[in-house]
Amino acid sequence: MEYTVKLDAFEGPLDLLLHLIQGLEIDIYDIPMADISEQYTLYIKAMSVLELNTASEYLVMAATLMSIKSRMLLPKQDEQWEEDQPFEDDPREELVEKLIEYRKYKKAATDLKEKESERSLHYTKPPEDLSTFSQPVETGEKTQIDLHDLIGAFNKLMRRKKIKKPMSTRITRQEISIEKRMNEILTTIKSHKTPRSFSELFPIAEKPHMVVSFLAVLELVKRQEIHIMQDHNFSEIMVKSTEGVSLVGQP
Amino acid sequence: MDSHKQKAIVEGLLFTAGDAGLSRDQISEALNLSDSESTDLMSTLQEQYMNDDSRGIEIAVFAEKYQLVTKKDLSDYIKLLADSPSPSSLTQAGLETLAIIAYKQPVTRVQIEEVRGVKTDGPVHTLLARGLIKEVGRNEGAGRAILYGTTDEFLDYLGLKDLSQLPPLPEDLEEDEKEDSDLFFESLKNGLEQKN
Amino acid sequence: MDSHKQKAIVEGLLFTAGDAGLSRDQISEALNLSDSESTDLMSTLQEQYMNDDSRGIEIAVFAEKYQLVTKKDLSDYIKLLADSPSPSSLTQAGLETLAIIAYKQPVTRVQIEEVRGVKTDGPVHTLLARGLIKEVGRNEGAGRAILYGTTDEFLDYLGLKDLSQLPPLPEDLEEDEKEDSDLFFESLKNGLEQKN
Repeated sequence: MEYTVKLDAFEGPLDLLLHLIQGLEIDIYDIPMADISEQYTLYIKAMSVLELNTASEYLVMAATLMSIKSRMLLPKQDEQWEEDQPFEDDPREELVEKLIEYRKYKKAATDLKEKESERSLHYTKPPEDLSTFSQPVETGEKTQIDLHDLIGAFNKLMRRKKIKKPMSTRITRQEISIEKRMNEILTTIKSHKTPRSFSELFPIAEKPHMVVSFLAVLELVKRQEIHIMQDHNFSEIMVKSTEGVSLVGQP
Repeated sequence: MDSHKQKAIVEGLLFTAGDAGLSRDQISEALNLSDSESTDLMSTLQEQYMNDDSRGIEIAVFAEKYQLVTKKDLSDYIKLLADSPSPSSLTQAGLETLAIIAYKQPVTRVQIEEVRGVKTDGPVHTLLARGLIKEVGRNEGAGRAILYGTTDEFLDYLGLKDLSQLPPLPEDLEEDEKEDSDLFFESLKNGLEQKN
Repeated sequence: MDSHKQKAIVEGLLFTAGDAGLSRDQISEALNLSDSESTDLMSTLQEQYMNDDSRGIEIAVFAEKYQLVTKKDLSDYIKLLADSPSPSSLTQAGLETLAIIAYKQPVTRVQIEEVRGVKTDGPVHTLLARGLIKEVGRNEGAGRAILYGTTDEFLDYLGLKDLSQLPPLPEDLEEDEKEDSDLFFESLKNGLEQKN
């Protein structure tokens, strides 16, 4: 198996640059162009699977970085001092502006996501059918339908959560709860002294069961009830209970 | 759990359930109560809603299911509401029903109700009367339920040449992403099988 | 009409309207109240529902419409009994695109792409299909590019009363100011040095 960095991890060249700037703890207003273009090039080389429609955008940015870098290497010309152009333009200025503008909306997207998930905690109900109250209208008028209204109504409907059908009609489907899988997994792990392998936690090769098991593992990690280790890339992932284990670096 | 919290939960659940209602079993399950405890709780609540003059809804029991309904003496006001949208535009219920028929046709009334989660006789009737939908056949099998589809007039109103011009549903757009995650599980499964 | 009766009517009407919601005008009309009277009545009710621990529903205002919704802290109980057929939450690309449209509207696709630095056909398509954005006109001048804006469904989707309730667009305030002045002196210094 070949190791590939998924390009999907970034929303585009600006996102990748922001990631690098943050990772390298660089001042966004004073970007060391040589470092950043080297890092950037390394990254897009590692992304060996370049998707055709986004690859070009990453490559254009690579070229832009090179060009800024070389402009900064040019010896400064003695320029005519003009009233309305008092300072020499920094060749990075345009890029910095773009990065800052993009960062603003990236943050705004996070805010919207918060609103989205908050709103999803409120449940609603469908409107009652009022047609029994009103007389069928026999107007010659055309019914007005707007495509946006139609789509809006449909999406509202899809968003609405429904109470499950009573149990009696659900006999064929076996529900596995994450909570239950979490307990089972914890029991499995705690019943052994040595760490268990990750694949042991997926005993039933059925999609719903595997999904629930996977989510249960994630939740257990989040609650710090289990500890996941891997010696090196592609080696077996091992899982152990955090109970009675003092984490390294902690007093 | 204190009784305030219990009452709040019941109201929230009944509200979400709409006219599908909730059985006593479902209420017991949600609140972790015994059958007799939830029966008691529900009669207390029924009485409370009924006797509170500032409340417009009450708890009714239909076919062994609790559901919220508006109080009878409000029907005049609700009738006003029914008449208030201009006669030439569709209600939210009408739009939803039309959207389901447009995207899922041919479709039976029961199938529409499954998607909407509420009775849909009224809206189907209105849409038929306005010539936006029509019967397009009968379902195979027991019952031979009527199948509905949209009319040419529907396309006309929306200014569409044919149904393929309807904007795609988000589900269709997101299918690609779903396939990706399927692939993920596929390879996870394969990986595990190889290990075993 | 006494205030109890008014409250009962409002509850009944809101219940009937479901997630289609009711505008203030509809409430004023049904109760025969002035706009300010119904605004007052509604804020009193909002507070009452909110503060009553034995109530599981509250009155929200989404897209300028009052609607009943279950209280947030009950979601765990309702989840137990509810299916969630709702479409998945938006992807990062979708959210970024939506944010740009929400704050800069009306805006063309090219303008969105300038901010994001990547092609944005896919996310725009998805947002249209989910009814969160719509075409609001055409740009003047060559090309007459389509302008996009947000919909009422967008407000409802995020639980906002109107666009003014959008969280303020983040500015890198502290950093900005500090760095700006640094830059200013830096370049001033450079400028002076060059001059000499």
